[in-house]
Amino acid sequence: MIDIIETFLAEKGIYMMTFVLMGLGILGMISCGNYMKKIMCMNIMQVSIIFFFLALGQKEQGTLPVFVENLLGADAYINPLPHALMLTAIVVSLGTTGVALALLMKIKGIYGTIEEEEITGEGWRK
Amino acid sequence: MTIISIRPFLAVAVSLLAALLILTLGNKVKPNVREGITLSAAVIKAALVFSMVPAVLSGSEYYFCLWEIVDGIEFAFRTDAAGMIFACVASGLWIVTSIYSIGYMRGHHEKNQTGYFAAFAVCLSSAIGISFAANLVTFFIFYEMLTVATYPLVAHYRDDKAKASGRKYLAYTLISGQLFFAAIVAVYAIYGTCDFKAGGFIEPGSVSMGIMLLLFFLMIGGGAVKAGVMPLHGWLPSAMVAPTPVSALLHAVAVVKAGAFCVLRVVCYVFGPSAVSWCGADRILAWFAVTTILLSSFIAMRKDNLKARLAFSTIGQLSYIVLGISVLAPYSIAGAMFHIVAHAFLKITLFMCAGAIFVTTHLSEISTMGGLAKRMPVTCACFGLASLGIAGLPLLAGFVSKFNIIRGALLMGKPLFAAVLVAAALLAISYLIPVVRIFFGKADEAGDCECTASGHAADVCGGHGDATPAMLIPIVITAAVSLILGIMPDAGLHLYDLAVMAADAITGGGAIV
Amino acid sequence: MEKKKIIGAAVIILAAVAAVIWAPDILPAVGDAESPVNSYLSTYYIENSLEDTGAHNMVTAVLADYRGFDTLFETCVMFLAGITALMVLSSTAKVDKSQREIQEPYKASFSGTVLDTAFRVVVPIIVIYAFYVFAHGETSLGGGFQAGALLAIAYMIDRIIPNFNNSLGNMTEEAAAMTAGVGVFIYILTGLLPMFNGGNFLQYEKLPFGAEHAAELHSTGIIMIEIGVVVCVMATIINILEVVLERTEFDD
Amino acid sequence: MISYMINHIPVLIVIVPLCGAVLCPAISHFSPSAGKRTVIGALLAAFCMSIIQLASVIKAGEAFHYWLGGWQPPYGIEFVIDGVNGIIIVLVSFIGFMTALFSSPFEEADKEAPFRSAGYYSILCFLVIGLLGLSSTGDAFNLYVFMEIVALSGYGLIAIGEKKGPIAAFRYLLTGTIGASAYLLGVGLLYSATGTLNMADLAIRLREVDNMPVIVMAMACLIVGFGIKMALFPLHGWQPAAHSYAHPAADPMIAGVMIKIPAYAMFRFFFCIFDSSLPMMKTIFTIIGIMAVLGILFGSLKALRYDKFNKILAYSSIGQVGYIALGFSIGNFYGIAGAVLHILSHAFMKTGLFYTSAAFKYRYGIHYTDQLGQVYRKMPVTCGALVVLSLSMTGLPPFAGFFSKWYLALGAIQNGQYLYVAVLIISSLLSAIYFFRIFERLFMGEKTVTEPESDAHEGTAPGLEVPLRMLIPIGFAALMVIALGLGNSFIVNGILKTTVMGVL
Repeated sequence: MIDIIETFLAEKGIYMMTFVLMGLGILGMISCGNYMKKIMCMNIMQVSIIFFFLALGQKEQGTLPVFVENLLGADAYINPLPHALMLTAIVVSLGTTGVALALLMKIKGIYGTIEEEEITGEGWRK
Repeated sequence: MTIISIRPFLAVAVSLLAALLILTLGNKVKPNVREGITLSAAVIKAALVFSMVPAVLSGSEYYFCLWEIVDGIEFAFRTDAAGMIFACVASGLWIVTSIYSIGYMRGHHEKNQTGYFAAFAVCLSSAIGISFAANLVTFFIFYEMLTVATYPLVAHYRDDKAKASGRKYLAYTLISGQLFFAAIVAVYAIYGTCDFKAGGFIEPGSVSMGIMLLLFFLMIGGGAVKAGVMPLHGWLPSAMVAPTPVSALLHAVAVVKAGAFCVLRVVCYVFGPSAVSWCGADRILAWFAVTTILLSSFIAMRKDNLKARLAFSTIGQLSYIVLGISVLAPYSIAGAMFHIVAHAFLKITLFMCAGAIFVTTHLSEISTMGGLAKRMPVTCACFGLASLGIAGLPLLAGFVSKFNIIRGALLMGKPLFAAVLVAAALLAISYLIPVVRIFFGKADEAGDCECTASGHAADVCGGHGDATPAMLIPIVITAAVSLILGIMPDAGLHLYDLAVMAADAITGGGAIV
Repeated sequence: MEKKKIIGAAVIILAAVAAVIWAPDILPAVGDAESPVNSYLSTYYIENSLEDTGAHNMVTAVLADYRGFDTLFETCVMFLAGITALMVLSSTAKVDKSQREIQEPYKASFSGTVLDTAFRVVVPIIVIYAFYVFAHGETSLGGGFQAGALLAIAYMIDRIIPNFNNSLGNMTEEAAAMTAGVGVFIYILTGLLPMFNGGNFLQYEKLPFGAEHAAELHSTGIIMIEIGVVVCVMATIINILEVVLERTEFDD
Repeated sequence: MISYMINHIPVLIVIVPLCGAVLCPAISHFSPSAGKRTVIGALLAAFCMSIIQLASVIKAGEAFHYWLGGWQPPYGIEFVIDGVNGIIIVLVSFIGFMTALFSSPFEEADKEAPFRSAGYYSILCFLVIGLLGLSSTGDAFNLYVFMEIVALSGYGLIAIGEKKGPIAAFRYLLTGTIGASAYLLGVGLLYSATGTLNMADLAIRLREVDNMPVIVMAMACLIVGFGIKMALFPLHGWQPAAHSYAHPAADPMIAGVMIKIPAYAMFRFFFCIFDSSLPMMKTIFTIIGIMAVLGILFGSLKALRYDKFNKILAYSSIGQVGYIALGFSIGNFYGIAGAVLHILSHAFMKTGLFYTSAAFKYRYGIHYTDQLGQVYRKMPVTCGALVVLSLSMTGLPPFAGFFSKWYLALGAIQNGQYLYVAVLIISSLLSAIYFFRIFERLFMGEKTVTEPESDAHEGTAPGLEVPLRMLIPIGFAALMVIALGLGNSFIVNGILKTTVMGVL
């Protein structure tokens, strides 16, 4: 029994964790009232996707995808593609976060607060 | 024989061009130039249309295809006999109405004349487009153009009343137009063609009866709204707030006739008599028409406003056309088509008279018009003549058409419809002749006190002469034409021959059993 | 509110667990060398990238060469983020510099001798390390993004730690944005050069330089775009830093 | 040389504006207005090239592949230009160029702060670049990068708009990031099943995958991702505020084009990549159809409630995007042709309407439709364009909106989906209500605005209602709506038929 759970966790557990992270991120983005917290939750969500891709690229007994002398063969290295993709994704999420923080400063400047309820309370819909 | 010629398209385009010119030059040029554009476009258009009559009479058709407007359907014009009739009427009357409009608008110092003349030109363009359209899609394009172009005319005065009637007009026409659209799409999806064909392209039994009825009524709804068939007539009386030339256009030339023409196209050129009678739609349509004829006549009797009375008369008269078509006999179809002509000339005379009276004396209620004939003899005489024509007295245009419809109904073994038509003629007499009587009666006979109270007594009774020539000449022309057409239906453009030709083509020469 | 959040989180965790348990075969097992992910493109890259591109680091090979076009736009994202932050905050007034003098009671905590000395030692090391990382991008771990970030950190330390108005260098936010743009342009130029030599966009082996092996040209190309990336990333981070710094009041 | 250039056109269309965008800040440092001119010139060049590209694609009769970096796909990234995206690229670059031209009176180069205009132009140009790349690319991950370029520049342009702009932009940022992440997750799932990212390769390798749940999950993620980006009904939350408070000059691009191109990308995924003969595709299409129907009704009904011009237009966009999704869910040739035609025609209509809205703002500061009374006397061309564009939105012939509706209805009836036809009709009527209400206020309302101070807008030449640089785009939008309406069969027959039939 424990073996089964162990293999399961070893093989699929990481996916479970990425899904949990993603769900929590989205939940936080929806339920948090503070814009700063929303940004943090957004980052959690983005990180979960990155984990997901990296988990896909793992290989048993594979090493870093940097050539080492005398070590040849596709099995020896882990998949470089997800890493390359995720570098891009990280940079993109960095850019998004930067813009989000700038927006937040602007919002703070206009409204004096970054609590959603105080900003979008009365008079917003008009 | 089919003649490839750009003339049908030019006839459509010329007034569209005029509208563009008027809109762009608009306020920058003098009114004379603007109206010169209108008039010259009208004359060119009429010349183009009339020049095609002889060839059509000899059995050929002009055809012009621009390009594919949607996948599989061409943006094409074809001048068959039925379309020719409507085009002749519309383009001929545009000249008359233009002259009249100039007189009316100037006499009344109307605002926004640029928009008015432009919209008018677009309306006429769409009317010709409707008559020459070779297929349903082309037809629908011009039909909706007409709807939109008429809206600014209906709401011309821009006050709350005009806005309300504009909204009402749009509600009726847009809804029916969209349903018409759905039906066109469905017909194209089922039959793979949209080209008008005399006798229809829909085979009886090709779809189940329920679906065919549904398609038929979705399509006919588009026409029936514009033709004012009850219970879809609501917009027509409220559109009365518009200036009188607009009413004349609405009720005589373009809009309602386009509706009647739409009914004709749908019944005779899309479904065809056999499919229509197979699914029983003709009877339903006929009964709607009969109800409309009778009810509208009764309502008309109770209206004191001259234009309102004429409006309800229009509703009734148009249902003659619908009834004539739905009887499905060759005679009645020919009669219905000729009624498009006859009613156009008669009703435009009546409306122009009403407008002339309004501009000259500022009277709009019948009860205040006692003794008007003394001041405006010519106008009142023409009004009387046209009233008799509407009632269907022999030697006037209305008689020819009604006689044919009745003959068709009798031949088809539907004496009830014939009886209704006769009764309706009597009703028409009973609501129009009293007006004439008031005109020619004494001033104090009806509502002299109101006349004084309303402050127009001096105008009416003082006698400052008849309407201005710009209004009077068109009235006399149309009255004369309706007289001539009554005596010699084939005079001039051979419109009666065209109607008979078209009816023959639709029914294949014999009566449908 | 808090209770709702906890319930929501619990639901999500349970749903994720349930989904993975209920449909275990949806995704390949972690570390499975036979899965489509690890056998198709992966094998090609591992086996051919050294020969194709001359880069020892396969991730760099994929990032800068096979998918160099992605990376161009990744750099653009950086540039765009900087310029957007600048535009968003440009209408907010900057804090007056004369008021930036740190008041007496706080002075000790902001500019102590230890901090001042430490930064003088650390900054050169960081800069050297940045060049090392940049140069090593191809052969082992490293690359333009990291190097750019390190350079920006050096600038940042220089900008923040000593007294505000006497840091070594001071780029304005606009100058930083322009520099970032020039960095991207270097990248684009590297891509455009092969087109004058009959190649496609970013086809490094058609770079108009004399070289014996295609792999050398690939290395040159990768180095060139890395320079662009370094410039862009550094300038963008400086850009965002300046934008924020100029508008932040330190009294709260 | 010329034929050599033609080979590189797919990438040059993206790269030439990119050069303009990245150099614009630096150039404007030396000469304030030169940066602006660089961007406008680069976009004009992109437009010209896109026309050449479309012509050569039509002439060749087959898709055009461009291998970036010379790497053969699936190892490298490729651009694939076929008839459908060829014409969409023409659309994007044309509207991009027009919008850049249109913006120039709003962003006059200021000697004091040269960067403001340069930054605006740079971001706007990036928006166009992102959209161009989004429609050209043949690689699923590259599409994500372009999607983020579009999104980031969108955030910027929304945030520098009206006072509520930053909030609208922030909300869009949160939602948009969820959308992008959902898309990325979807691509990840497809990648996990096939091991490739190239779209054509994905299509081939997905045929061999018998792991249905992963495909379904990927589809769900993609629907959410594209749905958020194109503001499809239950995922539209960010859109109304974003479209109403964005920078007035960039709003036409944001509202007109930015939400359409993800719709095209969705088309590519669901028709070119997934095997449309799979049994569950029918369910997926039904779900998209339900979203579309609800969106059409919701958008049209909601638009009735507002007086703010941009709000009306924004909600009507939700409905119009529903039309496009409806076309995809119909799924036969006419449905897709209608959807693609609607992408084109609605892009011109919405862009044009936002142009007119911005022109009203520019001249009189009008935001609400009840302030429009009698404005047409002073701004005849703008109001004429407004009439044409609104009638087209209502779906009245002979304008473009009618014909896309025609194809959609035809496709729906051929498939027996009569409900869709009913929805199309209802939506047309509802939009007739709010557009004719605008007409009523414009032509029959009381005059409320007063002429602004004469020195407020120096750019306006005497005798013109707004500067020529604004008038030209307005006029072109109206003309294109007419031209696209009358000439739709050239697009449907000449371009879409071969491509779409090949897909189906």
